[in-house]
Amino acid sequence: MSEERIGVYVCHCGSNIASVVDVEDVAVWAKDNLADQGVVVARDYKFMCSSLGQELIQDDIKEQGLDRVVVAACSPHLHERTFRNACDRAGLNPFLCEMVSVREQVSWVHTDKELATQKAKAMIAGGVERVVYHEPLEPLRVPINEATLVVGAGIAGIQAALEIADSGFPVYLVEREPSIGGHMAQFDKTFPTLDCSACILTPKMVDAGQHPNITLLSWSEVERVDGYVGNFTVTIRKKARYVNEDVCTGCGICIEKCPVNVLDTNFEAGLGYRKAVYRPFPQAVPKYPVIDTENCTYFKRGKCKACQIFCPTQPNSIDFEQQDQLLQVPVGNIILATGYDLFDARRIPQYGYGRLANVYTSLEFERLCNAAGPTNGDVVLRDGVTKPEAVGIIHCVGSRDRNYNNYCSVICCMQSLKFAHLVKERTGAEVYNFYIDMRTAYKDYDEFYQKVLEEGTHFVRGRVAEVTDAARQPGEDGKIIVQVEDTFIGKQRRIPVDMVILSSALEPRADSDEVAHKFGIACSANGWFIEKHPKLDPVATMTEGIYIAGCAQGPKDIPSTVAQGAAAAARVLGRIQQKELALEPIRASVIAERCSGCRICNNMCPFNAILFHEDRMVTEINPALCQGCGTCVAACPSGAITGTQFSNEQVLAQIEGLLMFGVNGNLANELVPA
Amino acid sequence: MKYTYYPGCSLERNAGAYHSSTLAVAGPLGMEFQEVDDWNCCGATEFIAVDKMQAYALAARNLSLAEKQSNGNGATMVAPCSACFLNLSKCDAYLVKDAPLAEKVNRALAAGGLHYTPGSVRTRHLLEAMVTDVGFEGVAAQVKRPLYNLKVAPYYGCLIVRPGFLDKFDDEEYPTSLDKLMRTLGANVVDFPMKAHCCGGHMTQISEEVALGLIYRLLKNAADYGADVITTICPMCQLNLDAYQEHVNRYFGTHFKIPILYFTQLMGLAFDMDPLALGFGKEFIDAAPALAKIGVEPPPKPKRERPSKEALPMPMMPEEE
Amino acid sequence: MTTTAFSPEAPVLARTRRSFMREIVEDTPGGDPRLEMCIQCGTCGGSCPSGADMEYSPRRIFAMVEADMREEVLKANTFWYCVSCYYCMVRCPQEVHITDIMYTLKRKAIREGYYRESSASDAPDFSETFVDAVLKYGRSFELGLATRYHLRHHPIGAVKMATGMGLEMLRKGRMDLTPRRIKNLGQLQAILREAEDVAREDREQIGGGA
Amino acid sequence: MADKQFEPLIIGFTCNWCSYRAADLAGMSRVKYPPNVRLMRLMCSGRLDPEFVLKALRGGADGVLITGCHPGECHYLEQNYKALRRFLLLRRTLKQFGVEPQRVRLIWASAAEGARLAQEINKMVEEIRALGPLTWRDVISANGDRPLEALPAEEVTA
Repeated sequence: MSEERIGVYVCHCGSNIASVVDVEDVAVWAKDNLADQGVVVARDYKFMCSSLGQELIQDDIKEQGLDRVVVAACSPHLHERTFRNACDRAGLNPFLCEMVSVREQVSWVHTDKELATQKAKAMIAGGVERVVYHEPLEPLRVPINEATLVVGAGIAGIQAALEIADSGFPVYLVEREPSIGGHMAQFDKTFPTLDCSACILTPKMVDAGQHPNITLLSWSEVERVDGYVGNFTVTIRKKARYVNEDVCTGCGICIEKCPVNVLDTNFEAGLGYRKAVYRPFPQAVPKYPVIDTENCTYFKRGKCKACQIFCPTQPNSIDFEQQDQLLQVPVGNIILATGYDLFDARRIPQYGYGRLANVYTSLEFERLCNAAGPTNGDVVLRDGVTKPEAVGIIHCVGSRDRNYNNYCSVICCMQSLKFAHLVKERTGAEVYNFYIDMRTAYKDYDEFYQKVLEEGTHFVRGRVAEVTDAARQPGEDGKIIVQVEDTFIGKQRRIPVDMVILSSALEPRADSDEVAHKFGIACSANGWFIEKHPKLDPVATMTEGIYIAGCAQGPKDIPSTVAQGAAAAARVLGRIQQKELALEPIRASVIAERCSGCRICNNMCPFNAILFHEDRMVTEINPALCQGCGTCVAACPSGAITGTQFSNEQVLAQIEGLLMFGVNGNLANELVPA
Repeated sequence: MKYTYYPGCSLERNAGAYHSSTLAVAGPLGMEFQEVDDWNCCGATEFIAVDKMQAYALAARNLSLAEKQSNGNGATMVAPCSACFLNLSKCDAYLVKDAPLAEKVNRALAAGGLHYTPGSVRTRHLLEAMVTDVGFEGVAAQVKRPLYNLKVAPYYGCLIVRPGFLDKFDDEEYPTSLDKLMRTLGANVVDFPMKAHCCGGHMTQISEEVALGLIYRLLKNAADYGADVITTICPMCQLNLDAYQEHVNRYFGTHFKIPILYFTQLMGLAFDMDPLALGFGKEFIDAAPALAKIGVEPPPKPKRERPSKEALPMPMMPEEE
Repeated sequence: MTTTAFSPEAPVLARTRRSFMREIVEDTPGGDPRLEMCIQCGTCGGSCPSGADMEYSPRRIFAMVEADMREEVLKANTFWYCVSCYYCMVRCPQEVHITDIMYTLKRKAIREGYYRESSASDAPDFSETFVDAVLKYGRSFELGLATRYHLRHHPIGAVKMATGMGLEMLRKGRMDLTPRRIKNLGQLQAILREAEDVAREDREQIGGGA
Repeated sequence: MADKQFEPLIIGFTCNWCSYRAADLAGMSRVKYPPNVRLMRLMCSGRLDPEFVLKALRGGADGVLITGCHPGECHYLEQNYKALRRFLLLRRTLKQFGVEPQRVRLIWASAAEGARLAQEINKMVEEIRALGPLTWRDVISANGDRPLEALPAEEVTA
């Protein structure tokens, strides 16, 4: 008979658990059959995590004198803290509580009620056997660094950085490109209100650039991340600009004088040119240019130096000898807002992009429309002068297609409607929108659809089969023909147009896997960063202290992106306000009397927490360095190392409990006489 | 290199020119063909429309014979006809994927004392084997009389690139291997957007009107881009475009006179082989006038048109030098 | 078109047990043809070279299958006009095995005789004539195929063919006057007979169906 | 059913950072797998003491599943490699005792691989079902005087 007094609490989770596991039966069984192990109370309850459920536990602790608690409910990753706090409030050390995951590991993954109920019982038996060996512990408290790292300075990153900086805390804002602003800086108008993208974005860029609490690191990339929540150390590579930021005034004379024209496949989406020394656009933040060494004549041939010769500053701002710098910054939290890549439309040859001159991608069209773009906002054909008389806009290019990306890119419908409006407005052309389903959810979006309908845009429901210049019938010569089944009339149609715009999919960044790995978070099968909970925790990740915002988490429009940026900032601020962080007190320690000095454990620790004392011939573990993996515990041949929360006794007892009976409820070890 | 060879019914007669030119160019390229002994029809596009199990048994008999002939050394079977290539590779792919089907097909084969191990015979199209194994450089080494000035529209048709049961060797929408091969021969390859579209297949027999429409599209597109000849890799495509070209002219009031030649015929020509041995003369649309255009000197490199000042840059394509 | 399926008196309702769809799926080789995944986007109908001449586009056929309109589907000319170019299959965003499903519908329409009511009623005969030659000789026989098929369906066309293209084919040595037989025809026929038995057993096991 | 098929019992050791979360994810995505597996949590696969496996097999388990982070992705940098080494050694030892090596499996499963974890569990349950129950005592005594089989080096795919 155990001396402990254990309470077992089985949660219904509404019907989430109760519909598969017979929870009442489990509770009754636990009380009747685990009495020897020390169970004195066993209850089932609709929602254990509710305040009433928690009070149930608290009351039992106080009234029945419980000294151990086992909660069979959801995954401990969700509610372990909830139930530990409940124990704490009732005066029981929180580490004397153990959770058993009968939702994620039983009711949600099994269908056979009888077998699921048996499994739930065995798992509870394991928890009960284990909890007996739990010891009262105190959490390890570490201070939280007040600084935050924001990676990616598109609108999501800018928003997050400003929110945190405005609250008075320091932010490192890291951007890979020479300027902040992201994709939004490339756009002309934003749906559904059609306000000018630059007009609403540039003030925020300037704020971010000038904020006393923001350290802006453009033309920089994160190299590595060490540490853990509250105490990360981030190594950042600040790429050489070859322009001295301390003296450069951003006057732009170097750009003017540079003799090399380079096709700008980045900011201008391949539709315009920049110089070899450049800033992506006039309102760039920071204002300092960058020298593109691949195309600069000096870097290629050792001659030219026009930029340096004409630079008016004293001393000269151009520094061909500048080197990359590695910075190490300590931060407490990290927000990843790394954005998206545009789907490469050349992967769908039947849409003709790259072969047919007047097939444009959505980003090309944004630049075409943009008053600061290569045509000063004229919507023209590739010849640079002709206005199109008919334009086809194709939705879902590379989205909702198992050959490429099976998800919906969310923004394409509204973007295509915006394009239809802009084409009409600028050229008066006939516009055809080819769509599969029109997705205009959210505020004022469907109203915008109505407006575009009113403007006389044609809507053809059908996924375009091909875009071709192979004329077949009168009226097709010299045109590009969009071939599609108009699914409403059930007939094939060939619609001759002058210009086609492809609403290409948003894709995860090409290096998203690598970035995720660097920050210790996960990517979904599609490549987007995975949030902690798809509904209730959309900006946190499974890794404490790392948050995500914007399109890096999945395709989304500007309002949602901004909301996520702010939400991530709020989460970080909440964390900073806690001042310190309670860490799981999971640490290894050596029982000196048992240590034989064999040193087998000595090279087990990647954190250098294990120290051998030559004088006493014993090993010691530094608890400040120990991370609690337990590898040394498993390695010690004399059982001299023990781990809090994962001691041999606890694990072995849990195994015993789990094996109390077989899958069908028969005694598992009946085959093996002791 | 040694291959098991599956000529298919068409090459025996109607596409005799393909057969003889294939065998003619194979020698210099170091390709050695051993015909599958007593092969039977692959089923074309018709058998599967009538009886599934028989269609698979029919194709599988060929695979089984090829497997036997290879003495278990993993046969590579080359088929010059796209329909044969598709049927045989598809049969193998589905037998690998669909174990119950394979079991049933083997029950049928057993009635003839045969057996087939799914996945043991790799069926390849002649064009693919040539460009992969011999390679463009290997072909170039044999070119003695380059096809300078001859404007060729490379026509792939459907089944060599779609649906692509084995590892895809060329793009299913815009293939380029035949383009490159023709360029290797010195020919002037014209852009041909319809290059992987349908030749009409069996529609000539079912609805001539529909078939003529499909053939017309191809001829018009080749003519629009100034092709002297269309080169093809499939007997069905050749037959439809060649034998029905006059019908198209009558039906649509057009005057197409585009010879339809097998790619192996053009290779043989560039290798300076005897045109008769390559089966020239069997075509309905006489190839002689077009072939007379072949020049001795390489044509001057066309000057790149300078884009106007206002013109916007074109997207960069991966293949551009 | 003879179907009245879309007239107001005969609304297509409640026939949603998908029994016809299941039949098709079971009879299509090469793994799950994913027929139930169709989202009616029309890529197939738009891509089809002969799509303009079909009574119903493949997309619409799939909608009719979903609505269990068995007869109307099997009487359609859609699958007889399929030229087997596989454009639909490689472009389908839902990876439906469209071409294979077209073949399954052909087989069903032949077996159940519905093709006679289709506007493409000649097509199956062409296939069957072809198959007969292969069963008889082991290889296809173009002259026999063409004459037999044309004599049956287009007697005037047959004459035209004999005088026009057919003659030219013979003259150019592109057509045989006599069929070519494979050596071991008995073996092939035994295999095909057994295949037929296996298929019959299969059908009986599935329980009637196709 | 007349013949009740053999239901193997498998104990699974999961890493707190990857595979335990993969099990969470499998649950959240409602992926199904058979209830023959009972999982328990360790902080790291490096914590796995071979004694735990022996205890499980002795206590009635027919198989043991060990799961950890993919190579190079260990939360504690490299401890999963140590788990791999121990696992290989353990399998050899078990083989010498006549326990089929398939009964103890090591797989890597990241926090994102819920479906894969379920798939591996499915596979393992079927394999062990095919092997039949582990009768530890019978095996030991029956193999007492059987010469040891040659043990070729083995590889574990990452």
